[in-house]
Amino acid sequence: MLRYTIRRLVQLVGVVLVLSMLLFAWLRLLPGGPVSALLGERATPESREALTKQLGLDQPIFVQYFKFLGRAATGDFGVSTGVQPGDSALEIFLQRFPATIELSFFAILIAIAVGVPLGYLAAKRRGGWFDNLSVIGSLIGVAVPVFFLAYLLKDVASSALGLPSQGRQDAIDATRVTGFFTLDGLITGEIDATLNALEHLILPAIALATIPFAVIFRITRAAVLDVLDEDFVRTAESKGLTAPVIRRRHVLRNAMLPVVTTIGLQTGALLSGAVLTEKVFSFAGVGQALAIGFERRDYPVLLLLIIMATIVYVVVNLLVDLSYALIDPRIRTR
Amino acid sequence: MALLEVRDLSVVFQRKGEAPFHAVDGVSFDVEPGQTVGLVGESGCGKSVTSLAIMGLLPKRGAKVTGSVTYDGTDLLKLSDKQMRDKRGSELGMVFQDPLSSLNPVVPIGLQVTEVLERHRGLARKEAMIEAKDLLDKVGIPDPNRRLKEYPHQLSGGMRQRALIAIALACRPKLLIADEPTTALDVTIQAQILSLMKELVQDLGTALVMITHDLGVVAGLCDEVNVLYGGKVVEKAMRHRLFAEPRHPYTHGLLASIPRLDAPRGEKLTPIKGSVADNIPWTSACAFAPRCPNALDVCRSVTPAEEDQLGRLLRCHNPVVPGTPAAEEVPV
Amino acid sequence: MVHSVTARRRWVAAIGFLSVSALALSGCAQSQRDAGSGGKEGGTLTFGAAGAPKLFDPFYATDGETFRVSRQIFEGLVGFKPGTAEVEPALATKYEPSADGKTWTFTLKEGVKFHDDTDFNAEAVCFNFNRWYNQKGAGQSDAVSQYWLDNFGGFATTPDKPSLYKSCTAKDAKTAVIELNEVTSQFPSVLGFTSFSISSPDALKKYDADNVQAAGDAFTYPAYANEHPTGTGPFKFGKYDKANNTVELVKNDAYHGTKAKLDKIVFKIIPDETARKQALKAGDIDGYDLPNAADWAGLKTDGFNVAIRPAFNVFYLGINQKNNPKLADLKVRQAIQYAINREQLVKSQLPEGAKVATQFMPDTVNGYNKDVKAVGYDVAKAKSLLAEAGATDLTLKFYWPSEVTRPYMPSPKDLFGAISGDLQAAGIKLEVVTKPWNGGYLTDVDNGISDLFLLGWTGDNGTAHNWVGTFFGRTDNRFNTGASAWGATLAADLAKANSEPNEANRTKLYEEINKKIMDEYLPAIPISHSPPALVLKSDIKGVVPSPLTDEKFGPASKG
Amino acid sequence: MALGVSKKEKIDGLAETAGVSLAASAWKRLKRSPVFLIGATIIGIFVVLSILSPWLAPQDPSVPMLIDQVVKARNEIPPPQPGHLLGGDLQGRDFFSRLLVGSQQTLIVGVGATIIGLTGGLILGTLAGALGGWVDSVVMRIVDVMLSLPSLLLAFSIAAMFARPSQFTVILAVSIVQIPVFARLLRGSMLAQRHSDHVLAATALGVKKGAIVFRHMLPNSLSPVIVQSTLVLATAIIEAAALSFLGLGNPDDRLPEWGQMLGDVQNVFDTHPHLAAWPAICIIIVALGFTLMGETLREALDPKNRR
Repeated sequence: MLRYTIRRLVQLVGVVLVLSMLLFAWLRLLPGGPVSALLGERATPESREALTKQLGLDQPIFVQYFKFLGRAATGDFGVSTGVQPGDSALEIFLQRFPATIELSFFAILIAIAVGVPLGYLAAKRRGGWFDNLSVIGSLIGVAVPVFFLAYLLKDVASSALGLPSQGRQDAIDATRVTGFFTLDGLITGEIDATLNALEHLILPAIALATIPFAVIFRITRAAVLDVLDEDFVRTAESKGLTAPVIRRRHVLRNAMLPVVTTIGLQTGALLSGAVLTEKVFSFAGVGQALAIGFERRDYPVLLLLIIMATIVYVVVNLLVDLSYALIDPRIRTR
Repeated sequence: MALLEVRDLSVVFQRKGEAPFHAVDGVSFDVEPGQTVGLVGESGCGKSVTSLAIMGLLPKRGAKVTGSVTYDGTDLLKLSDKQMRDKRGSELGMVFQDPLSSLNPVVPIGLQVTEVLERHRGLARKEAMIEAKDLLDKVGIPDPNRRLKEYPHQLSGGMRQRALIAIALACRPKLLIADEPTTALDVTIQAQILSLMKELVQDLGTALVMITHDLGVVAGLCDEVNVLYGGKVVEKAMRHRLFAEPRHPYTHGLLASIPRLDAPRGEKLTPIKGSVADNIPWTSACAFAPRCPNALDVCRSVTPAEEDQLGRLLRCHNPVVPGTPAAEEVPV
Repeated sequence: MVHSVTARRRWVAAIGFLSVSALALSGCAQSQRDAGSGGKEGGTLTFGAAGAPKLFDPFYATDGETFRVSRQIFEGLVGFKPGTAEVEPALATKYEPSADGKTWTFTLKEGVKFHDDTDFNAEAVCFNFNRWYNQKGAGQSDAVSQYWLDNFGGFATTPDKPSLYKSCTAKDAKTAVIELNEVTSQFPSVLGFTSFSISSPDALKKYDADNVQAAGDAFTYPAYANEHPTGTGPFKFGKYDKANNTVELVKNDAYHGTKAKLDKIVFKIIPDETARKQALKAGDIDGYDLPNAADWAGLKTDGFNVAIRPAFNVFYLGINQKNNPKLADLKVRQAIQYAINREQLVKSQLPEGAKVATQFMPDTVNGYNKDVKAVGYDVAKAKSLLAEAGATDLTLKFYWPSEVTRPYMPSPKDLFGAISGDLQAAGIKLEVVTKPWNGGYLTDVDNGISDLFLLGWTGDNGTAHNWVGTFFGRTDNRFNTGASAWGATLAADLAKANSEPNEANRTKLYEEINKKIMDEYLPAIPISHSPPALVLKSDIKGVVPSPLTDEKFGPASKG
Repeated sequence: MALGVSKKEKIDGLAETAGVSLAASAWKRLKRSPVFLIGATIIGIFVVLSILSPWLAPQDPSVPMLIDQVVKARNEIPPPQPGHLLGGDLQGRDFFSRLLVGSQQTLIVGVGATIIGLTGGLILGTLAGALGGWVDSVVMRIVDVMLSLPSLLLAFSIAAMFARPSQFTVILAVSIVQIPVFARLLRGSMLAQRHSDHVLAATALGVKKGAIVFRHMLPNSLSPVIVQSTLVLATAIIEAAALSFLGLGNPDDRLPEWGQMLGDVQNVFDTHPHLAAWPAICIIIVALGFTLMGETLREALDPKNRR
């Protein structure tokens, strides 16, 4: 287990290095590059040359890359030019990451809370109208562009339900401790701040939940179908166990194994979806920073955030794999 | 009165858009308390479906069960789902074929034993654990305390089957159905399991329905044997009688296809030709006719009726003449 | 020729995507003005900002968001009369040039204190000028001291790059004398730019204000710029709460003029346009800048105050004569002018208050020629002119920019759609190219790769030089006017007008130039002037929309 | 040690659905599946429309013929009127015609992305799967790097890397993301076949390696590829819309594309919802059509489902 973890982490370092190298090189090769970003093309040839020298962009690209790595090692990933101009990219990431974690957490929570029971029911009633309807529903869910759904929620549901449709919190004087707004309120006892933050989470979390929901639903359904066909379920029935015990202990405990893996894979979808959802809901998370970064071509921020997204994605999947080992005795006790 | 009276049991599978399939077609047999009854036949003959029908484990949708299964005076087929759950595991136990797939891979053996005790005997987990340990002990699992905490994949095949038997017998059921309990096991272990079952059944006075395709198993265990073909009982007799003089060509064929140590050297084995897939429906013929060496024209046009021949039931237009040795005389 | 060079570069001063005019000017006039007419005291104004301010030291600033915040904190020697581009006194109560126009004497207001309680005086003024002039290292970068470079030229340590600035002397506590190396019509109005606001020398020193470092791909700024901007304005810097994306300014109780009515201004950063609108409607913010023109009517209906600024810009269809010789023919360019239905375009695509441009400057600029009329839309005429010029099968490379909106060009795609439709209707074939504003469009346009392009200009101040001088002051401009004989003449005429010290004569010269440009040269087709707006809740009073986007919240009140 | 089912293994799992022998029985089941027929009908109509749309469109979709009815200042756009079923868009172009013609560009985006993704994956996957050894290792490392980025995010990033966005860069961004998926799919299926009897037999008979790959292994890997392609067609269209929404799409809208139409009107979503709703509905229906086809195909070709 330990060796496996270490191997995966070493792989991750390799991936990050390769990725950062590719991104770095590509960004440097773009017409204009940082000089254009800073001078906004006002540049006269002279000022362009001066700035190129000043920033050391005239050096060979691998020299620049190693310098970048050196700075990165000290936490300096460059300065934002568009998202929060002047702020360090790392600061932007650290400040916004809790927001995205919060949002993704609630999204996946909703997706599980709805997807698993629905998937179970659909499997139990395989071929029935409920099954067909929910399968088609989940396929439609996949076919709807996330940002369109987000706009629908924002423009229609927010006024109908009286829910806030932008930002992470109203301008209430909340104390900041962790950067997780829902937690901060609980820690400081400012329950209103927590509630307010939660209200702000509902609509974006629902919008973001659609992608993982569809997948979790379908995986649950398939897994339950598989498990229901298993002999041990028949054994459980032959023991006269009550339906809830069979469902919980015998069906779901087995069916959840592939679902857990899926949840790990959904981190990717969540990160990508957060870019769209956070943009729609002006939710100050990493996704919004990415969206603004793309729009305004804020390359230092993009470089860091893409690398961070990769790390998060890989690490979450590693954690899921490890937790999979914990919940599946066949792997744990091997 | 018999402990279990199965009367005219039929199971029809009906899938949307497909022709109905008669898996079990009017099967009747009795099981007396303490008696061991065998249901024998090739796979697909309906023996497993019969057992599932008795246990009420067939899917609600898609499987139509008719007839009656009277256990201890009550028709199991008429019971509600809840009443049936109360009976299963406590009065009716069942052991399945593949011990690995029949045990939940992610639940420790201990819990899989205790849950049935908790369910039917209302024991608390702790008490149940103690009892479970005794049970494992009784079925011959060494070091039961450790095994209770282990998962199925950590046990050997034989031990898994022992565990399954422990589960099935945990509440001392009056009737145990064993569906090919030894098929998935090594030959040496098969014998151990069979003798264990025999021992336990005798100790507990449990009636046993043994479902198998293996006449060897039947020979060692059963009092009465029902030979099934195509969903119908084609021959029913006490063990000795059946083995001594099989009348139905199918039974005859089955026996003939067993290698015998006492057979003269060089004697050919006589497999039954064809396979179950060659069946024709019972509706206006004998389902076995296409494969039957004794088949007459009437076999292909008239459904044979069940005839009682001095305690032996037979469903055949042209039974094998007693004393006929297998092989040579049968035109292949 | 410091000015023509720098002026040419001004046109992209803003970061395009912010859709905010960065060409904001400063100065403060509150003290001089009959400020406020009894609005309510106290309260917090929450203003929706489109982006985060890069820093708070206006001298290093280039972005509108920084200027918006810092113009509340700082004041310059001169300012602009609210709602106009006219210069008026601010921290200097009086200023006068010497006879040769190169020495300016500023009389300073007395009793003014910086936010750190130090005194504002001539020493402080000279300290600021010398600080600007003596920038070193990264501070000299084009990306850092952009406004200085554009308006004053070089630094003390760059002898090859002369500066307009020569020296500053503190004659006494309230008299500062500034010497220039050249005469220009731009002085002293440049001192009204927020960039040239006066900071506290103590704070500048204490917080290491000049310590700008090039780090990797960008620059890092010292504590002064990030946390301790210290000026004389009606508001003091409060805090920048990055977790909540807000910048807070608090009332300066020791303000030397009419004190602010608001207790606090909160700039809430909401990058998304639609989200700003919703935040306003939800009551989360009290106003925001540059509402989408399409929303004006709706916002008004909802009871909001859409404050329309006087249009201080021009949008034009640029023509480059370099690659297609047919374009050197005046008739062809006139044909293009006839082909475009500018009335229709202004009506359908531009916000309320937009006007067809008759020349390259709005009528509020001295030198505007009111006798020049816009030619009407006439496809037949366009076709016949093309025929006369033998250019019936004209194919032009038409560039338009993506990833940008500008006050004069709210939606480049839609404007392009309308113009290209008109041109095609006149039988001109188009080869369309679109590139991102900062990702190749501007370079290509400057390098003369395009035949036609969309561009415009937002004025810095009310001098004509800032407009036509910017466009045609050189012959190697993006219209390549040097290709025609009149290009050099026009440049010479413009230089002459700029150095004409007498204002009346100067105005007359510019009027003549404007007429010639439109009748005889037509280097490009001016299309429209469109006003940007500012939307506020109806209970916010005292904010005067400025053509220079130079809105001060000092006199503002809430409720 | 294999822990869990990773994304990679999932793709490999799909690869097992191979087998030409399946085709006939799959087709038999598909013909009976109403879901498949619905999907196929949607896609049939979509393809026909997109081919014929230039002739079917009542108006020229790139000419601002209704511009006189556009008043930005009052947020007015042309309402439905005779000859203009759905009115005009923000530039006064006939909206209905744009929707109709939009199907063509949308199909081009979907098909283009799928073909590029498939070709890339085919090359990489065939190399890795057929040759094995170090080629396999190198190719799979590349694929692993690509798969360690969330796919949509990778598409965004790639799109943002192009200095000059266009229809082509959109297609490229969406398709590159699919290359590793196709590559793994093909590799998995080929690896499985390398040791299969028919390949061993062919090798034993002295058939050339190239011939084995192209005549025996590739055709047998086709069915999972077909399934995946159908699904990619749907995601490509949806992802292209997301790119437009983020401002990374094709800025030139003279030839409309649904994703672009949808992404471009985000600022007037609340005031002119129909400008967004129509392209959105079109995208949803077509994406659903492809997905229904893909999912039913997957099920039909899955040997596990052959009962």
